[in-house]
Amino acid sequence: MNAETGRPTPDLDLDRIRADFPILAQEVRGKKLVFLDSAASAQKPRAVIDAMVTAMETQYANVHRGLHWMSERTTEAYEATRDKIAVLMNAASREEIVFTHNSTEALNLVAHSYGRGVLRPGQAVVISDMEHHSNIVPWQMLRDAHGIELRVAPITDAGELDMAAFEALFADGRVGLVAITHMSNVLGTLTPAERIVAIAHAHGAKVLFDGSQAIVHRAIDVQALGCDFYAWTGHKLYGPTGIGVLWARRELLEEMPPFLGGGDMISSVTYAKTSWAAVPHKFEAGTPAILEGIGLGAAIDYVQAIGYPAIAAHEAALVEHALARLSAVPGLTIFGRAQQRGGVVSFAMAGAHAHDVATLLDRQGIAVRAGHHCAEPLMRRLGVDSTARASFGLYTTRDEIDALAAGLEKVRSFFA
Amino acid sequence: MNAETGRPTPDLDLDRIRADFPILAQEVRGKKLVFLDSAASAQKPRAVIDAMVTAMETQYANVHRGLHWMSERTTEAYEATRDKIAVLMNAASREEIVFTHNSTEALNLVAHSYGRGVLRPGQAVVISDMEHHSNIVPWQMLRDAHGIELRVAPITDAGELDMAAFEALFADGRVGLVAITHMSNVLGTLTPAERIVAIAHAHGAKVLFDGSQAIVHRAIDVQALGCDFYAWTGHKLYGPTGIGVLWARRELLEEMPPFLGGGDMISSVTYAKTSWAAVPHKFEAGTPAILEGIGLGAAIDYVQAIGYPAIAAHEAALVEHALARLSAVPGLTIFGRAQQRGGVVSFAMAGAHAHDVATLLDRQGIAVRAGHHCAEPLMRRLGVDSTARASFGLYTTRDEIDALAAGLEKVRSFFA
Amino acid sequence: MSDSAAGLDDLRDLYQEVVMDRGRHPRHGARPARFDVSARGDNPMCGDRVEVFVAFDPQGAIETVGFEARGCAISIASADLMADTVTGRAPADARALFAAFREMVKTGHCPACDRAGDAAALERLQPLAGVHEYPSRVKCATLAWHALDAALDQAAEGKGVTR
Amino acid sequence: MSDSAAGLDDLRDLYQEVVMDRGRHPRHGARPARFDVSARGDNPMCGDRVEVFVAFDPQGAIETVGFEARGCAISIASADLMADTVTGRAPADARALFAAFREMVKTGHCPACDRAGDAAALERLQPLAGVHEYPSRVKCATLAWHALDAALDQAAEGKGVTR
Ligand SMILES: Cc1ncc(COP(=O)(O)O)c(C=O)c1O
Ligand SMILES: Cc1ncc(COP(=O)(O)O)c(C=O)c1O
Repeated sequence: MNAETGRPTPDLDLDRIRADFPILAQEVRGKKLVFLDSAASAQKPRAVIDAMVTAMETQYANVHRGLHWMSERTTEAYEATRDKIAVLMNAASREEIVFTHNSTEALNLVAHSYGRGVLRPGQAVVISDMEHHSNIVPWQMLRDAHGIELRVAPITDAGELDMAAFEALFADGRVGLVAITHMSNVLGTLTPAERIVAIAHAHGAKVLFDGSQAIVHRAIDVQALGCDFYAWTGHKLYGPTGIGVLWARRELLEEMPPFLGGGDMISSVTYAKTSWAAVPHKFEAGTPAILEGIGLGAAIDYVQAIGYPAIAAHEAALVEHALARLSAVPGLTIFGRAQQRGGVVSFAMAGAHAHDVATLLDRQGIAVRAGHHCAEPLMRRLGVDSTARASFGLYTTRDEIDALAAGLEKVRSFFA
Repeated sequence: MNAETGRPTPDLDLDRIRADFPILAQEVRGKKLVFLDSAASAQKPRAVIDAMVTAMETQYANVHRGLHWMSERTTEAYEATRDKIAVLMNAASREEIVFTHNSTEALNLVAHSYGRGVLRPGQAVVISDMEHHSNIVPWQMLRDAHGIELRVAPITDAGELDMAAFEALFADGRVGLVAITHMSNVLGTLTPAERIVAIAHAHGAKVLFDGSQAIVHRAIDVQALGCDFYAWTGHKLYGPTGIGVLWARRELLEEMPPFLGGGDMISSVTYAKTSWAAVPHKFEAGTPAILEGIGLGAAIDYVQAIGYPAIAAHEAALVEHALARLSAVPGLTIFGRAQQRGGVVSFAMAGAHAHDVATLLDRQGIAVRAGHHCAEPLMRRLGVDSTARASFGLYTTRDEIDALAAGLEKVRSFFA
Repeated sequence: MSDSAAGLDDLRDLYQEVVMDRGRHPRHGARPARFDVSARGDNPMCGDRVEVFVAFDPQGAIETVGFEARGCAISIASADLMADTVTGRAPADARALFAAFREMVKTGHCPACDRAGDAAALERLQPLAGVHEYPSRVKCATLAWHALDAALDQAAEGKGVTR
Repeated sequence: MSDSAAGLDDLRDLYQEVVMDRGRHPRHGARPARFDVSARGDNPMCGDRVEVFVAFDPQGAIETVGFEARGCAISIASADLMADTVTGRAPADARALFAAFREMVKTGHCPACDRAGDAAALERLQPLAGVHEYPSRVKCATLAWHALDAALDQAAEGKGVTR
């Protein structure tokens, strides 16, 4: 049973799933690899590796403008991923899917094109106190270049968005955009997307979700969420590096000026005047990440075949187990106790620096991350310099969490 | 013997080289593939495929901030490519190598950060009449946003830069930057880089080369060229898509404001003020193209093992052969007769549209490109809407050029 | 055209006799002296361009179609065959034929063709069915049809040339 | 610390007894009452921070080194062992030792060590040699040394605290 929903948990065949990920059979420092750093970047299933290899070995060429067989086949395979993403996110059309380099570029694209092109100086952008730097710095740059005010919605001690304080930020009617995480990469908190959208829209503001973490753990239906922009990154969803996604409502994409200039994003070029290609190509300059797009398509197929209900249930069970096991380790503080959360748990050990904890776990083959997780303002809010973080993928097992708990016990007795 | 240099041609072992590229054994439409579209994107040797597969199967994790074994190994492999590039281009240091998405992003980075950050309204940027859109549109956007004047250096009927006219553009002392191709993707022309730099520097202007094509065909020594910026793209140099390179003098990188904001490019973040990481990381926001960087490293090793002298000699011989064979096809016009040129030949057939030519060649298994090649202003200069283009890689054979010539004869008799 | 001797048979699946012929010598390739509406189609990726001119008869059916084009054999042949087949049809019929034709050039077959009751017309357009093997050329084959569609839109909105 | 029972031997290659001890109870971990120059080292990626204070004797050799640090066991232990080993040395000697130490923590061995004639000092720094197996921790081990280097630069430029 799934503790959260009370419905029976769709079972993941973990043995089969783990066999799909060649790297999970590796040893590290003479120990079996226990990979608990998927929130930084997930491992890749054989299907993704094979899709990229097959493309390179049997049908590779540059896309879009080629009139020959290789180019046509590559274009088909690459553009098929756009369709898969439209289905994955329930976009109204494939034209709403823009390929980017990663989440960071997707967020910068909005900050640049919507920020400078549509927002007016004096308007405000709302972020939260638990953003990744990638959803802070672009807005600071917009603030400094374009006279936008940056407002920060606070979080509660449980690590949830403080909704009353959030709503209060809209009182003066100057908020033009909310740019906020859909799931914190440090606390695991899933933010209440529908309520955020309802409040923002009631005050005439658009909503951009940084879904870099959320889309790994939950089915995303942008039409149901009602948001205006949604950004994520392929390498966290079991796909290759080098490719990310921005979804945006078509009318917003139409309204926004282009971001980068170059090949593929134009309709015609003269020195005096250049006209832009139709969306989404207006935002896709230069040779795209072709092989990566093909790999991402395979990753989406893989995730869809397993299904988000099973993934979410599996991860909810893992988080529950992890919270129970880690709470039992003396001297361990766990950060964030949100009601709705995905597969990420941050913690600190009394008397041991997070870096030492991470290294001593690594020595046991257990990979966790330690540091500020690109969320320095959140660290300050939590009153720490850094945390250690364990994060889970669809291949993570209860045994691995037990190994983490046992590993932490060792570290503790080492430091005791 | 190499016709150009009079020195004996270092021999390429073409059979062995072709065996390194799995795709070259493919058939297309029932015919042996004759791939003459490498200037759009080159095919990938097994070494590149293997490097990416090995990374995904045995040592993958996100880079830079990871304290565990997988992350350390991945970081080493990825950063090793920066060293290889520094050697490849003879950069003064590895810190001068910035990873980008592709050439287009590299050129946009300079247009944005150097253009808006250092150039002043009223200054001029010089491009040439044979630029790729990726080296036109960013400067148009800069012109429109920042009040820069755009000047276009003309070319001669042979398809070479008109050096007298070029130099005349500097007369009023307002040129701040020359952004010019090092090799035309349509005409094959190699521009006289040292002379361009001498003239520009004499007038106080910096020089950016778009080396997307040149670096495939010639050894690039940025210190010998004396230029200030050099941009290129991995997928044309036998590497994966999704990764490009900007080299710039360190002091320029230090002087330039960052481009995109996010993770990895900061030193510390507070809401009030964010300070930037040291170069080159200041310009690398978000999770980089890790697997692609590793793949590009393998591509560079591959190219270096063969060596530029052999590659350049092989391609010079191919071009000579192609010009001779294609000149003998009645009704064929060849565009560009530059003295110094790389492995690209553009042509038109009397009475047949370039698209029909390309399709009829494709039907015979021969892949060429047809269209404006992202160089519409050059098409207007040549007085055509489009050309067909055959382009060569280090794996291209004389037989393939003969096949092209025979294929064109067929097309001609078909249209006759 | 000297043929099988040069081994050109392979090339015939797409470039059939009628395509070559119409591509070189279109029958409707001129701006008519009299027309009611006109519209342009552009394929920015290759520079192909066509302008289609339509005149209607008093009942509102298409009386004549002419075009001026710059482009490849396929786009010109397709424009010319289009002019042949839509002449005499009501605008709605012409659009239904476009839908069926588009499916044919995209997929190589056309389940809707019978339903459309346009078997004869599609038979005449059949020489272009081979385009589906060359996805990058589909836009060439449909360019004139898109322009026709736009011209019919204008007529429906009551715009057009006043005579 | 309860040891082999819990199977902790594996962890000892990096975290040797002396590292653990110095990391927890550094002997030089305070701002001295008197110093000539000071400098800070920051590791922005993890928030580690150290400030190193140096006093010189009349001959210009390093008389005392103290530090204030916030950080992991390795960075604090390294700062403390550094203070041990550089005391009594001329600045140039301290820098030579830094170069040798840096090579040791990067590569695990140090061909230059004999040449440096610092065998005894490097012997005392040896407990940190295991860091080379953990490249991401090299910065922790060298942080205080970089700060010392910066402090010596100041002294060389004649800057520093006036007493
Ligand atoms: C001369 C030249 N410049 C720039 C580019 C753009 O490269 P990319 O599409 O990889 O950004 C190309 C190739 O497309 C090119 O040939
Ligand atoms: C919440 C969140 N936002 C943004 C990012 C940035 O993603 P990327 O580095 O792929 O651009 C990450 C991950 O690094 C993240 O966890």
